[in-house]
Amino acid sequence: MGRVAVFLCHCGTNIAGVIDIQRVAEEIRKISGVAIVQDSRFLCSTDGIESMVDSIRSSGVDRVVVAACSFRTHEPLFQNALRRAGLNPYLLELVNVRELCSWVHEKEREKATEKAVKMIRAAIAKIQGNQPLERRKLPVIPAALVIGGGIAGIRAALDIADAGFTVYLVEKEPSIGGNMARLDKTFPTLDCSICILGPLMNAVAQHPNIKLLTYSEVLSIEGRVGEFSIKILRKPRYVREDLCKGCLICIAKCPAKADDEFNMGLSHRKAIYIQYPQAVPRIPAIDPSTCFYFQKGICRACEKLCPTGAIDFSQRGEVVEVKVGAIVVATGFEEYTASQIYEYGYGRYPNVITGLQLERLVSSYGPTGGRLTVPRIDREPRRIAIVNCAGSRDERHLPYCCRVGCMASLKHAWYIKHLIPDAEVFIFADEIRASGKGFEEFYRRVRLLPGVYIVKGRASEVRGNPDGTVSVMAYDPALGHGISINTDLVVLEVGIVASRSTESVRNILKLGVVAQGGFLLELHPKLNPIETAVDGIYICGAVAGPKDIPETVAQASAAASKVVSLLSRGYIETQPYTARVNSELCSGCRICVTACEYGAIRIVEKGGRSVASVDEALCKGCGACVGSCPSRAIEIPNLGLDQIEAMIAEIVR
Amino acid sequence: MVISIGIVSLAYCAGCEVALASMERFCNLIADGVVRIAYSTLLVDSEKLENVDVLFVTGSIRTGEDIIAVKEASRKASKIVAFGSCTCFGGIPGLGNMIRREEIVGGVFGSVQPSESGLLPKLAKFVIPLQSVVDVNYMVPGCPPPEPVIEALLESLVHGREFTLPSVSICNECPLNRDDKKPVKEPRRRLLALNDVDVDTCFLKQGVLCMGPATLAGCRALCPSRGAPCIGCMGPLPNSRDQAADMIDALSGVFYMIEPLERILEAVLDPVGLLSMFTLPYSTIPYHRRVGVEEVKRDAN
Amino acid sequence: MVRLTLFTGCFTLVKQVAVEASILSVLKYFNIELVVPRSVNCCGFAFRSVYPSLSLYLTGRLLASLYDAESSGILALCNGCYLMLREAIHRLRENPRQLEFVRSYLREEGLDLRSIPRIVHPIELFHDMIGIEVLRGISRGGQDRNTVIATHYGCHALRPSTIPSFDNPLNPSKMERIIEALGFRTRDYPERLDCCGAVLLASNPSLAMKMAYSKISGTARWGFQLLVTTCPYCFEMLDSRQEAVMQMFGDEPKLPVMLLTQLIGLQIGLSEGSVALNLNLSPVDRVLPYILRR
Amino acid sequence: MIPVSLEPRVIAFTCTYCAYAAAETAGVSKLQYPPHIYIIRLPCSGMFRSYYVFKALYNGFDSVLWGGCHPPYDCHFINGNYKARVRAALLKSYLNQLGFEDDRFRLEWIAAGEADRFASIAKEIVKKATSLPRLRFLDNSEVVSEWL
Repeated sequence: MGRVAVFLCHCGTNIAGVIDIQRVAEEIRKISGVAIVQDSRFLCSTDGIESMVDSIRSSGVDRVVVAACSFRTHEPLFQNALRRAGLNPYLLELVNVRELCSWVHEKEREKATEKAVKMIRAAIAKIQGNQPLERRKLPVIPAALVIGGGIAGIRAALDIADAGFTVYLVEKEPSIGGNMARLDKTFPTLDCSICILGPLMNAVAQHPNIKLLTYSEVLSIEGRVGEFSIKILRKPRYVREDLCKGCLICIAKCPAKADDEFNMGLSHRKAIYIQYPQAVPRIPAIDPSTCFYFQKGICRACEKLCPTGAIDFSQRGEVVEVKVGAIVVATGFEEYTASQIYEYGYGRYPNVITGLQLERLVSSYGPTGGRLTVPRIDREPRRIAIVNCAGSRDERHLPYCCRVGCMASLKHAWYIKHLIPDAEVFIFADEIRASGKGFEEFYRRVRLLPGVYIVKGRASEVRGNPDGTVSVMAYDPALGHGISINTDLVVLEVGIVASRSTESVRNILKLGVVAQGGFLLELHPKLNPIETAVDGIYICGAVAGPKDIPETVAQASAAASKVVSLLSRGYIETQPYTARVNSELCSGCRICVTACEYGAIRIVEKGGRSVASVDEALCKGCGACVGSCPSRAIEIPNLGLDQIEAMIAEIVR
Repeated sequence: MVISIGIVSLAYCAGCEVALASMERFCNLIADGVVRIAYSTLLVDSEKLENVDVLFVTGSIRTGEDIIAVKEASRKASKIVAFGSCTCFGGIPGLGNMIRREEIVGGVFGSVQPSESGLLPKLAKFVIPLQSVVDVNYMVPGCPPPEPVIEALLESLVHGREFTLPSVSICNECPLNRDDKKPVKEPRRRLLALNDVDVDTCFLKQGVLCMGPATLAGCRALCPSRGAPCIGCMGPLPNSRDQAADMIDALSGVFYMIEPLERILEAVLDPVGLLSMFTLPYSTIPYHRRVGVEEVKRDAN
Repeated sequence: MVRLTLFTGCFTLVKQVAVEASILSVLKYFNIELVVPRSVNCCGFAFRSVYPSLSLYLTGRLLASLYDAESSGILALCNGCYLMLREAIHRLRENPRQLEFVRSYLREEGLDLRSIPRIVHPIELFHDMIGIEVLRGISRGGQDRNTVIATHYGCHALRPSTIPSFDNPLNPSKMERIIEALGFRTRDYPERLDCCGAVLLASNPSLAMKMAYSKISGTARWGFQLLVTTCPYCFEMLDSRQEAVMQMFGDEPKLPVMLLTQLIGLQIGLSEGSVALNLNLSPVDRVLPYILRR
Repeated sequence: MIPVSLEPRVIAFTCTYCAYAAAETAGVSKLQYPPHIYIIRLPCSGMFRSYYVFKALYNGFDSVLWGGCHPPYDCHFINGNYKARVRAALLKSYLNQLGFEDDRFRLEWIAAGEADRFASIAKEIVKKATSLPRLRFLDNSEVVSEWL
């Protein structure tokens, strides 16, 4: 049994005015194990601390109980006193007899005194189980991984790289650029999307600190903050990046065709292709599922024509391993599957398209070279309907707002009026949500365009007509009855969900996900929107929830600054209250693994048995594992199960 | 030297004796003359318990006569084995602690008061584990004790090796405990789920209550490895004090994403019966309030 | 041999006897035993919106009195009855208080809800219980394989989508597969899920007629040769009242309408009389040359 | 006056970041509540174990309070409160089946700023505990002594 020193603070009259300190001291002295009991008018004053240090030193006690005030304000001070007296600071127990006793029981002095005695007695019982603890410093590898090469990933990578750290930017497609590269213009300023994105893409390609890994996927991640080790699969391009000069002769001569994913299936590309003219890197990739050589064993036209001999059909996928200190996830969004919204007829009628398809149709490097036509019919539309909230704010599909559809619909109306000045555009919307910088102004500008009609009322159905046109039905509350508008083209402003690849990244990183849409869960929606439950992994852009470009860029820079501040400090400090496993008792039932939100617990082999093991760099000391361990094998030091039991028994005695 | 064994049976189903007698190793020991059953109302024809080397006690302490019998028998033995979960923890008869003894008798015999005739023993106030009456040398839990555990006990009795129970739970030896669990979204009632569970996947992972995490190992996961969730017959881990509390904690670590909470309660409709099926008299609160709790009125004046 | 309890519902008995006649003769062919219960009551549909608890009680009573341990389910011919039965099961399952309410009244009559039967819709019967393969087998050719047939499920067969039904409530496909198995063509059309108007017939007859007109004329413009349905109410609006509906809007009957069971009956070689085709009032004669095996 | 030995005893397990913070704020605001409630601080409600409740009741506490952060987002450790909630629900149904009143154990969400709420809960729970009878749990030896 340890020898305990008990210090009682009067706190002027704050404590002593209610609690009879002398009586408390008498009671406490009777307890076995208590070596000294000493009181002080203000324990936190210089005098108080000095006499405390002296008493600890001279009496040779090995545990200290202080009955005073809140641990929040005063624990560091008293811990420091213990340190100076040569004791480990975690052998201190601070009993808050001020906030929890004297201040709240001012009129019941007798009972408050009794309560204080019990509280101190419980602390003495508890502290017998305390052990000395240490904080540890762990190194941080000065490099970062950014997953996703859209605008969020590009911005984050550039910011981290500019601060002088190595960045690995992983993109699953052959080129970076993401969804922003698909856009023709951006709202509300209507500046050309690729014109502002292109320079950033080139900056990424040329940055000395950025290692660009396109056409690559993250396979596995191990380790912890400061020391992640990542395996990345580089899919074979069948074109050697070191030899290709980007002349693109190979593409011109390729005879095989495939659906163009970048143009949302509205046109065809070759089997050897770059996604779009501004692609970075400007190195083609061969799609083996359509290439004649891979399918039929003949052709090799590209190989024959390539002036640098860069085509290499024998390429294999290659796994590279990188080590980084922090990770940014920016895997972005994609449109909700529009064909699931059966009533809007997407997939059933060729003249029903999505917003992103319209972007490609009006883009100068899109399938029609910027001419707006009805797909597959190749006729210029005269009457166009834009259906807002397609799938969004709909319990059957996505209950949330996509946050960009309203402004996109206005932008799309503007595109149409710009390209076909006498066209009539009907926007079907419950309301237009224009709550951003310059948004309301843009709304007014588009609304005043002649031939743009905003119908207040959600479209209920899109119906085909025998003549090939489609009718949009809606209930117009202003008219009080249903309306039906005959149009040549319907644009669905489809809701957005986290990109498909997010799911696999999420499983690899063990990140949380929100209930709807597959977006990744932030640590706290208000105070920690960039951090995740896993230390050292940050999220930004649309993968964290629907958002527009400026918000995405701001978040990306925020994520980068979090990474930079972690990497530039160079080390992380563990907190001392990390869960510890008694592997004798641990049954390896994995319930703690499920309960731990920080991914800090893993099952390891030890002595021929599977037992839990805590990574102290990841453990936050919350005790969720302690609370759910049926084997009582895991404990937070100085908050042991027996210690708490001893407190219960002591108070009730 | 022949080791003589006496078996005293209390409130019991005879399963423990059957488990013992059906073990090949035990029969061989008898055939080889190493062990002799000196007394057992079920297994041998002997009228009186003489002095024996080892006394096996099976069944729960349910009646006053049980208490007297076990106390007397203990004087005639040098070692005492609490054999089976009924003896160690109260067992299934221990769930009788949910009802007062008068009500139990009334429920069975109606208005007839059989004990008044003196022919039937009177019930004890509530079921208690054996170690509350006599000092126990060996705790052998299980309903009935599984073969590996009996084997170890016999080894200890015959060869003097130390008899130790595992310190870990069923999960440690369960073949289904392979991959990390994820928070369960859909709890299911054990009986209703049995037709469509994947018998090759952890039951808890499928939302089915399995007592494995809070139950002592030793049976080599007999039930879970054969497609049935553990019901907890081996009792709590040695380090634990309460099987039900441990299981509630374990469930909360796996079920915490389930909404609404009623769905969990529907899946665990009879919490005492499911979580303390074998161990109620051994638990922290070992009985229903009206059985073992006296009320002291506070008078405000 | 599959045994099903038949629940015709009131409308079949008093107005659309063809529904019952055709299913009885068709199911004889498929060797399905139909048990006609001795006593039935209203399915409660009529009170659904005005007196919900009475309506639930009536449906509960129906479930109790139709209980038959030997039967594999209750075949509800009418979409309204089908809705009421599956909705009642849903509500009684979800809400123990309502269950107790219904049981307390049933107990007075010596009835109880013992187990929950499967509620079978005719489309489900043909698609899932008899099976597409069997239907493919009965169609031995002779019909014009270019005949395009429109399907009409009827709202209550599928919706509300929160209550489990036999098909996707917004994009059903089982009837289409049946039509294709019989050797005909079918395709999606915008009016496919539109309401026939029958439920409004009592409260707002002119709107009901308008809806029926929009359904019939809308379907007709896509060039279908026939429309097929199973529900007696829909059949009433689309077939029996077609002439009245069309005249009201200065048009004339143009869409042949048949029951699914009539179509199947003709395919298995039953006479027009035994599927009660003579009771159809829409111009079905036009389509007969295309679908009959002569 | 109630005899001292029969005065109510309530134990409160509180999480550091919400319920305990509220208790401290109540102190700073000098909100008065009865002194019969004892507060134990743990990092997070996810760490509260069921066994503590059984033990506390058996040892003689009249009532047990668990205080955690409001769901869904207040928990400092993401969702410890969700774990406490499931635990409390099961525990309550277990205790109810053993015949204990609802007021013997309760789980409350108390945000760090809700000092007055903490004080009023403390008042209420002590008041309820006073109206409940003090429990004396029979020991196993009392069963044995009836017969020997």
